[in-house]
Amino acid sequence: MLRIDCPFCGLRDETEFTYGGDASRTRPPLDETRAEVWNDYVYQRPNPKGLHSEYWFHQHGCRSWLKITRDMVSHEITAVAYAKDTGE
Amino acid sequence: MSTDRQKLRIGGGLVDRGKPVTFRFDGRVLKGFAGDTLASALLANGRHLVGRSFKYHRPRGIFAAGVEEPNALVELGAEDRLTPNVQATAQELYEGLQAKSQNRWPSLRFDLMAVNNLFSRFLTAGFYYKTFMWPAGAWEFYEKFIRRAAGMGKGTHLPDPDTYEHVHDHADIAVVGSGPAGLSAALTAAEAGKDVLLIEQDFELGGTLLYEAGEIAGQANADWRRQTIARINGEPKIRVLTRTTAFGYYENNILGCVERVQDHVLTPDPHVPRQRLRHVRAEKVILATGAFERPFVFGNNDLPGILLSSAAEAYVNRYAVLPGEKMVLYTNQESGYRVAASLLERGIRLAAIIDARSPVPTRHHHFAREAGIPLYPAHEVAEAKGGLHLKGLVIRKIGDGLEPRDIRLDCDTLIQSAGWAPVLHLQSQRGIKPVYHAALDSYLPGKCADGQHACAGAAAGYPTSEDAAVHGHKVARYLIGAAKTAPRLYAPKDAPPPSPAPVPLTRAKCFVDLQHDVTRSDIEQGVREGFRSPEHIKRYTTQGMAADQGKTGNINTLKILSQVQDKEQSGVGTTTFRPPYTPLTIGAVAGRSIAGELRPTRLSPFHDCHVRAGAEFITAGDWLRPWYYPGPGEDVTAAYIREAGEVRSGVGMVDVSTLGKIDIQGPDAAEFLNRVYVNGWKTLPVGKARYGLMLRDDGMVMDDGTTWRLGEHHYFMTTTTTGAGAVMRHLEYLLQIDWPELKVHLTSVSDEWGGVAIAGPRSRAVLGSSFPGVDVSTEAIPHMGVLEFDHEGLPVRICRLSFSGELAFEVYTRAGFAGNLWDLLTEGGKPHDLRLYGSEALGALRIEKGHVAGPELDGRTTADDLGLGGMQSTKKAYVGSVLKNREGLIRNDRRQLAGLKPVEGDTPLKAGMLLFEGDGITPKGHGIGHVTSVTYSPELKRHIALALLAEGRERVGTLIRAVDNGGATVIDVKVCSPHFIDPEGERLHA
Amino acid sequence: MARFSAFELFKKGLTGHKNWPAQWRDPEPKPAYDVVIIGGGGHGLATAYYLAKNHGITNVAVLEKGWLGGGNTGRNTTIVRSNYMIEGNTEFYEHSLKLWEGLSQELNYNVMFSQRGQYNTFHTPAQRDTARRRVNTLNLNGIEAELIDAKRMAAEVPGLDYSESARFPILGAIHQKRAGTARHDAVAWGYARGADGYGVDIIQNCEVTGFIREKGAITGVRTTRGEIGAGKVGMAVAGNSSHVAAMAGLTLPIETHVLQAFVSEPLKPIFDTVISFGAAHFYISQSDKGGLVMGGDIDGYNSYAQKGGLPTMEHVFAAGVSFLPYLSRLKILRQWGGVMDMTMDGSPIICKSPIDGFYINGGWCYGGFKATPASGWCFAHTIATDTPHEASAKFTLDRFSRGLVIDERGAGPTPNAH
Amino acid sequence: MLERKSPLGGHRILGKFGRKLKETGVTIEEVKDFSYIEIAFWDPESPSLRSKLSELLGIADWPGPAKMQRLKGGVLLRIAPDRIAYLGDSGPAEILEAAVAPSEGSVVALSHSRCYLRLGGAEVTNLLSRGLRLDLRDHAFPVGASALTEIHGLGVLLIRRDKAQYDLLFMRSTALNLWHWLNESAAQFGYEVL
Repeated sequence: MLRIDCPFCGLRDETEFTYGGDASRTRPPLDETRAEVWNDYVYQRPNPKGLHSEYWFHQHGCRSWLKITRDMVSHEITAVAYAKDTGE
Repeated sequence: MSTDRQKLRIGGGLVDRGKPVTFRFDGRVLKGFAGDTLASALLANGRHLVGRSFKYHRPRGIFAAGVEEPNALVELGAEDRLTPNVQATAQELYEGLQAKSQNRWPSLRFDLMAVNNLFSRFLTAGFYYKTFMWPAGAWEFYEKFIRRAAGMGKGTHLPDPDTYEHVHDHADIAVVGSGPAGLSAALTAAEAGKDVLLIEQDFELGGTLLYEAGEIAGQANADWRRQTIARINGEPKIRVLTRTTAFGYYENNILGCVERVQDHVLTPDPHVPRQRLRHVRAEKVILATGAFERPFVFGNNDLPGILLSSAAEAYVNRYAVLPGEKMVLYTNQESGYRVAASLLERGIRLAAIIDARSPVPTRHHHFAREAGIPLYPAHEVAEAKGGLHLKGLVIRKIGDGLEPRDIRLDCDTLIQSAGWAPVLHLQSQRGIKPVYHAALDSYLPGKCADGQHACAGAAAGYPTSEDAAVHGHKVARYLIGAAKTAPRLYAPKDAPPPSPAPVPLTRAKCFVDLQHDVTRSDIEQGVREGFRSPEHIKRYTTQGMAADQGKTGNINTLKILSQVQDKEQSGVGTTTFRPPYTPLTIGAVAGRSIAGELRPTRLSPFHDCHVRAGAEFITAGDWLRPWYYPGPGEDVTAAYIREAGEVRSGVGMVDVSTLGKIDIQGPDAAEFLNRVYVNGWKTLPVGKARYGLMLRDDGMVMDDGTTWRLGEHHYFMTTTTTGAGAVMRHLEYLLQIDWPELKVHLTSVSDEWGGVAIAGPRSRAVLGSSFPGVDVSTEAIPHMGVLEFDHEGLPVRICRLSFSGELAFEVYTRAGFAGNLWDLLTEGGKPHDLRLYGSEALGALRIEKGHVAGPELDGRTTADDLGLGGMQSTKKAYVGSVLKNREGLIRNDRRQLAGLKPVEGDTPLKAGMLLFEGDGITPKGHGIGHVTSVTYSPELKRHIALALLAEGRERVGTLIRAVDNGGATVIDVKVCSPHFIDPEGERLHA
Repeated sequence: MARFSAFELFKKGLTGHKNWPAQWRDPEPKPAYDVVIIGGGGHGLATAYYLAKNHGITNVAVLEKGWLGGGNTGRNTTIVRSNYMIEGNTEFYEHSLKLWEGLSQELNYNVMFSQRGQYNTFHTPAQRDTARRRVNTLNLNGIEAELIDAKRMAAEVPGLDYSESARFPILGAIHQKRAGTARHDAVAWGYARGADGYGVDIIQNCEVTGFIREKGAITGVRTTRGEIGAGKVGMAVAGNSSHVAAMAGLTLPIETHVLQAFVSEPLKPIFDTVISFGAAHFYISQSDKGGLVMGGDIDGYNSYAQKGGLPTMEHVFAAGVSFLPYLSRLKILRQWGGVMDMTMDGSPIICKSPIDGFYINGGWCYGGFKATPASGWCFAHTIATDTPHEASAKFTLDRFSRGLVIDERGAGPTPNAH
Repeated sequence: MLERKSPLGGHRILGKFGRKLKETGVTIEEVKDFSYIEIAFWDPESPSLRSKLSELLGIADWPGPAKMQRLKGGVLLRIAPDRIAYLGDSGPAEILEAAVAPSEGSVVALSHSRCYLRLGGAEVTNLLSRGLRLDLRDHAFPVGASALTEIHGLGVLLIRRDKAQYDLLFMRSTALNLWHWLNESAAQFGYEVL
């Protein structure tokens, strides 16, 4: 079981969170019209066998979307931050 | 028939002679004492034969005295409390206990299935894979017999009457195991001010101290145990959990434990759960899990009467039971002699000692001589003899070039000790592989890199209770930070090199896995056939896959693999230990979230009103909704047709509280809506609502609903019932991750507001009478107009919008006042004959109107597919606006929303029928579409349906076929507009 | 290769089974092969087998980083069925089921394919409608399946909670008689023995660490046992597709997730069929050894760890006990996890990659085990002929950019929801 | 005045239940008349805004994350980075609603969407450990601590009022699920519904 150290709520079990998937991607600007750019954003996943940047939503807590760095093999979490603060 | 005589019971021990216990085994009434296990009580009564083996149905007795027991599995209890495969060696005895032997027919002593034993030479490793293949498809025939013969205990189809719960524990230090290492570790940590949780699977604390002879700090083990437990009981920082097994060790130092709260009573207290699954979150974990004794592999080593020497010591010293009357010890190391001495202390003289070592240390010769026990140095047991019980042994001198000369030894019991295997299951579950130590001929814990846990005592290889206690203390000091370096694992400087495990020459079966009947030759054969990895061998021979998961057999398998392949044992590898450490009750894992509590059941604030009105309910997502309100004698069909008709001709009221509702505020709210909906939102005035459609990023429709503008910067969004949670999460994702620059706040108000829709030609009149003084005229509340007011303390939000196609209003109030609103509307509706309708009629009305819902919004449809393409703005970008134009999503042959009318109007269609061209060719394949929603239209007095149909819009007016029952039912249908009634929306605007 | 038969077993039994030869050789890798298959699981071994058998390509190596069959082949719940609704899936899985039906004889290896039937329950009228569509689709594609009501189901499968007041009342089920289970390990072993018999080299403990490229095309692999040249390289490394593809410079529409499975203590026959529950993700069958084999949802977040966590186990058994209340008193012996490629639409990928000489087989989501024979069959066809097999023609990599997704659940580009 | 109806309705029956022990382990009391509002700020760190509201409410300081701040008639809680909640009498709720300008933040009244229980008794922490995954040991969750978390899969707002007293606020539509869980779990301790 993962435990995520929510920057607001503190250390909580994974059951309070909803997984939001890969966070290495950046949503293209709304006025981006090239389909291939959107296609990459929506479908392609680096899916590394190592450190993975990913979003988690603290559904049963402060409802913050968090950006987390986690090892996909050991599940060790090395960084947690508000997604809001880590954007471009 | 009952007997009070426990013929093998001796004096001493820890059983409570003041509390005699009566129990049954295979129908026989027997006696034991409190403090016994079922196994010790059976032995006390002279019953050694307990079960039959898995494959050959050979007689099996009691082999161990704890959870490593492979043989003594019984069915416990009866009827709905029948529990199969319970280890007699770990089951506490209680008054009224009923147990039965397993896997035998017709009886334990005479088992017809033992005929398998005769054919055993053909039933070796992997035999299934090589036969039973002919004729094709005949496997199921053979399989029936194989399945019946396999398996162990019987289950029941009756539901479990007991309850289970989960508990969450937090501690600074969790100590697993309460032997010498665990007790001293717990005490050390607690005295340093740490919160300690001490977890013990047994019903008594003490582990090996409960039976093992020895001394700690000059005190006898038993005395040290008593004193230490007294200190622990007086230490407020220690919480003790007995009858609790740490079955799993998960990431973040979480131990999964199961506490058997009421498995030692006949009739559980119904207010208390039978078992608890405890999630123990500890900063540091000490694994003081002890070690299992290893058996030897020799011929017929599965006979009842052959057991581990540690088990014999436990039966004698803890349970005061003599395992047999003429006992022989077979060993190759120190601890065997310790047991011999311990037994001697109790006046039990072994009949012989067979020591496989060469040479045997002088001190052991001395011991044997002084004790008057014949010692056979450098001898091996080749074969055991006996039928249902051990009768004797064939032993031989080990040595090169010796002509094997058999010596026959008579005995009824063999106790054996071939070495020790630290219990590393929990550590191994964390992905840390055990490491083979040649000097010890044993596996020791691997390195814990993160310093979160450590193995202590016998689990770290320490052979004596004193060493273990000292090590436990050191490990605790290290983990609490009082010592800098991790205490070492056991590494004796002058360890004698281990003598090789003898390979007996015998034609008899030499078992490695006693429960699964896997023999040494099975493993040899597997290796010959190319199965070399321990994982392969395990799967090919099934070694280690029985209920005991190979606790006493795995290491012997690895040894044999190393011998057979002539490989260093360290290079052989190991199999992976996985949770649970011992079998885990499924009910405990499920806890309380079962049956009606599997998922939450959401109730509308009008729920009581519906119950009073006699509604039948149906689930929609997590919600319970009124399905229909049956009149006398009405079923759902009759009721919904009536209800829908009443709406069309008069007025009806339906609960719409289940819709998701989101409060949206902020200066950028309009911009936000403009980005998430396909249509434009910048121009919506305050006091108006608009229908909106959301796409996913991939261009498929995600959800729809109306959003009302309540103020300059304030909106009220509704979503579908089932989509509510996902939409809210999606919107928060966009705001927090992608567009943090937008000043918009979202709050779910789904539970804050309850609402109903009043629909039908007389709906305005109902509102008029219900809210006298409120102007509900067309001018005051036009189509999609929003009105907010307070009516005698009742906050009301109304929007004129329609799902049914009729003139209709959604009326909301705060949820706690839902009953008041209901009463007000019912009262106001009386003069207008206001009727109630449920979700089935609501569905009928929306189908007539051609509104899409769940069956059409199936995650595979685009706005254009649903006939809503025109809503999509071409002037702005929005979520999904680019990918919706991919070639596959704009093809002409996509399935589009269409209406269907069976040519024979009284022929019902069914949702899920496939559609085919009306060309008379036998329907085959996926067809050109499928029926999504069906209803009888009270308005049109005929059956109608919605469909997703290839080129559906172009096909209007053509005849096609709807097919069901695999082609057996073919119905001619005419394609039409999905808007069956009022396509121009005149009623809506009335 | 010794042919397996009851007679052979009898004969060898008389001599103490001393004469069974190895079921496959343990060769050193050759410098080069016509085809190198990365991945010695069921799919890779089946591919090699059909390359040899159907296409006469026998100069083939299967490279396995650990021991063969050690990945998902030996880590699943062994269910075989073909009740898929969406075009592309329907035909493919039926092709697979047909191959299963003759597999033991084909391989001369008893894979214990037991067609004990599978039930897929539904619990709401809306689910019944979807089930009807599925059954009609199957039937009209020549696949036997039946929509049965709760009454019949209750008669056929005792012990479930059939009460109408159940939180998720059982309204009925889709029943596919030809579905069932198979002995998972035996599938890998059977294909390995079969492929080896045709001369395919099965090389265990040989991990691919990189690709050899010439003018953009892939012409071989680097491995822990040296470089191996290849005319063509096919990848069938479920769970590691992204990892291996990344060495070739490809990013895939795949996330790796862990799916847990559980087995109970051995029991006398108590559950005679296969059931998947429609109200919560839970499926169960009983193995020939007597263990109940059970599974549920993936853990829900990307993972390469071949083990799962407690919360998912608790969800799985909450669902299990809700439907089969008698499970409650029974015990779990073992919990394990397999890592699965979850694609963005829940359907697999079998195609030629954008890189010359490199072929992809992956993204099996929950469907990998049952797909094994057809996956090997179709992948072999793709590699041998450079054209897709008609049964797998829709499993392309470009279906995402083209909007031709095969979304059985309608969950969209959210891999953990498929 | 209309009376707000509790979602527990007829399911809340007063009296003693569960195991008959010398001491009743747990008490459960529903708080019926309460206000619960949430205020989200555009700039939650704005000192002027804080001092304005602190002054209006008569509190010395703003509550920190996962902490409650007592004030006359109720408590103020910081429940999210940009959000506070007020729970208690209607007076301060009305003050807050009136005081926060749209340029400063948004106010949403949620009293009707929640069910509010006060739990007490010697075994109350033990009872909560059946569902709460939080560390409730005194140093980890002291009196005055609050948390948004879950029990039985349902979101709850938890406040530790006293050593053996907790407030629990949870959603209306699933209130009965939580109620059932609470009753079943409390039975082993013996409990009284007040």
